[in-house]
Amino acid sequence: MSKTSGWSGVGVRQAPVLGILAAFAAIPAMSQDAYVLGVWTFLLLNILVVIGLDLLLGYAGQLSLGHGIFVAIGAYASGLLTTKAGWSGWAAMPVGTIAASLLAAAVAVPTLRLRGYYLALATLGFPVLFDAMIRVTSQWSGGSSGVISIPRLRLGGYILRDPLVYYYLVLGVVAVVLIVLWNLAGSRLGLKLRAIHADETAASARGINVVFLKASVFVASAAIAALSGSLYVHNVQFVAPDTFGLNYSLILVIMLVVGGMGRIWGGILGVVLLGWMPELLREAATWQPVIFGSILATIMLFAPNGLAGVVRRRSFFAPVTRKVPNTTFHRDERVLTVNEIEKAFGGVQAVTGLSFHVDAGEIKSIIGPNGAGKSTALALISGAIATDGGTIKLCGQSVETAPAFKRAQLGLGRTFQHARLIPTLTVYENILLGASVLGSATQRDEHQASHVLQQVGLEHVAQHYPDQTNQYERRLTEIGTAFAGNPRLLLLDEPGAGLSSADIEQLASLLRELKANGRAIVLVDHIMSLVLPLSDSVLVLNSGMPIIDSDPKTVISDPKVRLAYLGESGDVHA
Amino acid sequence: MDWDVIPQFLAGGLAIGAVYGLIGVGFSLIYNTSKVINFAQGEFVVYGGLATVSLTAASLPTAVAIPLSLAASVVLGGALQSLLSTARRGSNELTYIMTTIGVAIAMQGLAQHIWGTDFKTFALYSDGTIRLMGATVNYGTITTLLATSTVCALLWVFLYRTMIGKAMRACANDSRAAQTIGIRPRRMVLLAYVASAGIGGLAGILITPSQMMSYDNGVPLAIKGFTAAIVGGLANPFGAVVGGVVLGLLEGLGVGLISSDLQNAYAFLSLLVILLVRPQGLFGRAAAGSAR
Amino acid sequence: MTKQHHVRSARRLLAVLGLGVIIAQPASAEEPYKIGAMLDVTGGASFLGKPEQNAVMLAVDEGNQAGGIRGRKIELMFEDTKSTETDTVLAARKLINQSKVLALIGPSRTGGAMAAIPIVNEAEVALLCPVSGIGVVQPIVERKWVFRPGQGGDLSVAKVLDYAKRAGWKKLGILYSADAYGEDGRDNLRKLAPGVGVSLDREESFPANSTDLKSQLAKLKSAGVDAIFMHGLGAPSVIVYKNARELGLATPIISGHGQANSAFRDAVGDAVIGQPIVGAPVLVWNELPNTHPQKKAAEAFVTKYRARYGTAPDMFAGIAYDSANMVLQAIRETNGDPQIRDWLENNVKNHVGITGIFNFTPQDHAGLRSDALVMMIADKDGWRLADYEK
Amino acid sequence: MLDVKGLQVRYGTVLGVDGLDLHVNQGEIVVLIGANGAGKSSTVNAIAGLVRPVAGLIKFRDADMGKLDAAARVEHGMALVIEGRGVFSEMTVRENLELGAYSRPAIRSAALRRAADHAIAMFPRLGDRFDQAAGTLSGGEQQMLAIARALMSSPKLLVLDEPSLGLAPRIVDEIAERLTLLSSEEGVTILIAEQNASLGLDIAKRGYILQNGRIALEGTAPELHSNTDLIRFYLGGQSYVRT
Repeated sequence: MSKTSGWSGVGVRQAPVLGILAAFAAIPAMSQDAYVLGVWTFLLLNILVVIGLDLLLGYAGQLSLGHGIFVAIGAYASGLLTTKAGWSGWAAMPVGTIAASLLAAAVAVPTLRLRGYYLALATLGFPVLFDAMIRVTSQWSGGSSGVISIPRLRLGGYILRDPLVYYYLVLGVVAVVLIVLWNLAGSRLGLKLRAIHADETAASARGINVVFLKASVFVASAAIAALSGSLYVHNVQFVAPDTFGLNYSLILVIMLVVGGMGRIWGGILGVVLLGWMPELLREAATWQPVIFGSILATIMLFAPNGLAGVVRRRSFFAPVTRKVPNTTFHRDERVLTVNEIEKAFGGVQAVTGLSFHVDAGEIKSIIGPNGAGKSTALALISGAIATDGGTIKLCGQSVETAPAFKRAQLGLGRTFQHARLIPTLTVYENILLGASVLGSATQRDEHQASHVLQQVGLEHVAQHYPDQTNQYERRLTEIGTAFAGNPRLLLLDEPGAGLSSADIEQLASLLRELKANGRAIVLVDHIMSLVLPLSDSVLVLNSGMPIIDSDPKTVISDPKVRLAYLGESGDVHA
Repeated sequence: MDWDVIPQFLAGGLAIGAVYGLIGVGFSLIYNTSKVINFAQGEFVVYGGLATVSLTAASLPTAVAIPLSLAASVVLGGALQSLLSTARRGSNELTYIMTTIGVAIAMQGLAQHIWGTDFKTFALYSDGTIRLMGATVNYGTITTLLATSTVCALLWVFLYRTMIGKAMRACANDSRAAQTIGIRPRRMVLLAYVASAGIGGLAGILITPSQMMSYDNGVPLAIKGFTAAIVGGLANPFGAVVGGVVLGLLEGLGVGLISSDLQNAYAFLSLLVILLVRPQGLFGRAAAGSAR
Repeated sequence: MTKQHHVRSARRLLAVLGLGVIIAQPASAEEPYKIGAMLDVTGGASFLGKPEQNAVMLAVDEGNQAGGIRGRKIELMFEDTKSTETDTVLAARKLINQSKVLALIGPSRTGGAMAAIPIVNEAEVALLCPVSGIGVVQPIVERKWVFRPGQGGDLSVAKVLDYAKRAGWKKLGILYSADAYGEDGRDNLRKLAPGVGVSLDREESFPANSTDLKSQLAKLKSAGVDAIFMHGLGAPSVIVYKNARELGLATPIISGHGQANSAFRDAVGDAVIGQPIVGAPVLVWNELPNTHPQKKAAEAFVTKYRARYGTAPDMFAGIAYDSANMVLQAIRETNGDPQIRDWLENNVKNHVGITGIFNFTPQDHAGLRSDALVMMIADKDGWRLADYEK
Repeated sequence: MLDVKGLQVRYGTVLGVDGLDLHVNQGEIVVLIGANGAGKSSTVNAIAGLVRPVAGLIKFRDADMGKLDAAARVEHGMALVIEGRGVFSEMTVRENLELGAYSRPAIRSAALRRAADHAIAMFPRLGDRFDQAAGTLSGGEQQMLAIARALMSSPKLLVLDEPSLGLAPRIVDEIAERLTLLSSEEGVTILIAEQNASLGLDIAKRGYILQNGRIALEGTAPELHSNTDLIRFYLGGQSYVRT
């Protein structure tokens, strides 16, 4: 990364995380009491798990209710390999981490295909299954009584026994993981995860392999949790099956959501606050669960985004000024060929026998009354829904069975009827996400995104979040996001809806510019003042069937078109 | 293996399965009307059971104590709904789940104060058994099965034969459209909470005499009931009952034929299998879209 | 709120902020002797921890009413371990490092005790744990600082085997809870049964949330055992008896000492009548022959406990009470660790407590023998001492 | 009968409806024509109480609707058929119709049956499907069911949001015919929000053309019919009248 790429102030960007780490490093200066250090060590170990969980839940939006067992796997791997097989703790650590990763991958593959909280359901029973597994293998796993006399870690001949030394060891591990995750969260990968969290369909349309990313994040968070378990077990020297059971798993999630997920420091805040809360509530003694539960419910009701959610996220990314030349594509190349595609929803034929093609530098408009199947046609071409039949060729490749993100990577950009921007990303970040469609993390993307930002004239709102912009700006952001990845083909679903005539005029000139540098555009819109002057050809759909595909003049004078628009008594004359 | 003990395994599974099913019905009713997974559902079971223990211990006849306990559960259900309805904008499935977990923790803590930590029981039916197809079935099991069937029948009549029940289904189907014909979704949601709490309380009253009840039984019961609802299909309250029975039978057979070490694992193994092959549950409609 | 209270709160807050050490004051001669108790007062094992806490408080208050030790007060520093290992570790560290206690009592479960062992070993503070597992004091070279002053699973199993031999039962089955307590009982039975010529023919377990154990009982029955040893905790142990009666099971079911408390007896009702149970003499103190060494002590303890807390104490309360008294005596005789540990190891000889006669040696920190348990038979109201014990 | 003044509906920062005035007189059929996103749905949803406007007055039968929720407005005699029909797909046609009378709890079962018979007489196709789940009906049948269900509450004002959406012209004509009958024979006042200008203008007495959340044009049906701007509105041309 060069200095021009938004990393210009590495110090500034890393400042929050370095500040957090410095604060933790200073704690022993205030007290070296073994108890106090012990509490902070446990809190750091929890922080390690929670920031990994945050990556999964806060960024990728996937809930794991049994995350404690990954900690348990790390703990057991270290505990058993050191006590039963005589391994060194350092050697056992990666074994636990790998075991946890493998289990996570095995669970991720089936459950993360599905949308919603299926991972939460699948992981809910983990603590119970783990407990049962430990018990049936009690001959070598220690059963319910747990694993005892686990040796401490050694460095050469030195045993890491001193609480102060162990505190700094754990802090060192936390520091490494924290810095990696912090930069990851602030990288384009972080943007992609937030996009998945907000809208999986929109994320796929931007070339993001949603399932793979969700699974990777789950595996990573499991590995981090196992690491925490290893470090725990060499400190406490004992582990039992219920040490990291359901209660622990729930508390992890509680600490994260109370602190505020999707914000690394939110998780840290949650761990520290809830970790010290019992101490503050000592007078309340047995009322602690009541107070704890009430606080959790209250925070969730009144600050659904947790304590950190009160402050808006600050973006790491700012537009850069250097210009990049427009990518120009060869004209007259066939970009899209649609042949006889079909789609029915529960007996209703939404699209029937639709065929057309678009060349580079051509704008093809699809018009038709509401419910004619226009949006369905776009969804079929982009891969958001599967076709029932027919073929689709994109730049010569058959794509009818390819997932949406593959089609996006092959050069298909699209907008949605109702702008589907990622609300948790700024305007610039949304466009940058679109520019990173191929998954590359090069500076080129940032230059490209900045350039697109200029092209659509949104520099003044670059650092605004979508809800801080107006409808026109959002529409332009959406279009900018779609073509920032330099797609060969752009599918635009009603870009003019709700815009003023002046806005529409500007939109038209933007589309002309895109056409001029050789992009193929499929435009769906009702606004004829946008469609007719711009289009090379117009296809009219009615009740899912194409009724005419010709040049604009021919189309508007066709009686069938008037019939479709104005009903059977299409005898209205100008 | 001694095959003639299999009916005994099944009978044991059926009894607890029916209770899981009743708890699952509560999850289903609330989820369908308000899209909230209510993890405090198990606490209604605990409060229903323990309230009856206290009331009968205060020498109230069970015929009085049970309706009073049910009334208390119903009030708690209404209170929970009122609490959740104060949620701020930006709340989503997750924050509602966490809120109900918070409520469950607080209710459990409160239960500990009210009833202490010992497990408790009261007498509802006389001790006694009948032989049924090679199994010894106690009156508790028979009462539980009868009560579950009655609840199912009443629920069916309510949902399919009364206007207000139909309105509740309409609300679950399309709450916007329901508003346009004069249905107030908030009332339906309140009704769902009240009904779920009542059914949960009843489940508690049913199991306390034979299985004891203590302040911390709520979470494990909630998880089993929730699993039953998922297995049966969250969209269908009767599916939850079937799901519960399936879980119970699997547990009974698993303990009997495989190993009692894994008793709790069978339910979750079956949950994993269901999630793999039929994510919408046995009786759910295919609502879960596949991410492409 | 008193001024003292505010000072305490402020110090606690500062401790929270990591400033605890700055204002920690050096111990002066007038300072009270501090002993620490860390018990499972909340969480899964609260049914053990709560009576234990009551009993320790009773012992300390009695000590203070008697004028303290050498004119100095005894202060009980208490931490709740919430029935988790992590909180047990923290509680132990806190009591040792911050409260500077002279000795520790607790926690209530074997698992928690296991987690605390490395800490007391490193800090060299004596730990008396009222738990069941023998593993907390064996191997003794690694458990030098730990004492188990109660009736463990090993003693309970030995007592049951003795009873089985008297009754002429050759084949036993075990039904145990799927937790550390239950598995400890199973392991002890596996280990000890062959030595007395009894076979262990069938093992069945149940998780803590079991609601129906007829399947397990049916399998035990079909294995043709002479008697079933039930070594478990919680509500399922009640259900076992109800289920057994429903099945018309004629096989006797012998309870381990996990059931020797009033919660079990109240819940199980008539279903247990006639069944044998292993328990501490304190439960049937009024039936003990006058010559029984525990009779007087138990009577006094039960009376005081009942007067203060309104319920009868169980065996675990008795163990905790004995532990506290042994710690107080050790402090009286010595002046802090390591002398306390050494004193306990060498000077607890035929110490008559509530729960038994204690003997610690450098080789054995388990303290009691199986004569510290009695066999009881359930009747309509409670338990009666088995005839042969009288 | 219905009088809307200065209506504003906002979604986040976007104004969906921006100062709209319209009125519907007793017995009239009025059509509100507009393209997607023009604000038709927002307007009718605000009238029916499904969305809360940020400003404006809605008077219906001389009562201010501002404080009333959707259900209360139904009780007051207003029925909305929402865009996309909103039939209860998992319930039978019979149950859908019964629920239409939910706002009239006092209605006896005989009266309920009469009302249902009446509704079915209007849309005979529904009679054959009486015990079928509404989700299994065709789009046209669902639209008919939605209208029939709305009629079960004996509304004084029937509001329809895009009744022609996704339907074949033949079905659209059938529905238009029924609505005309409903108005002429039973005196039900009707407000239709439509993109399909023909359906609206064929049966309506008056119409409004909506653009960007404002009334761009208003007039009687014949006036609008002969207005070139309307054609431009659909089939191109650089500008059309904005008021």
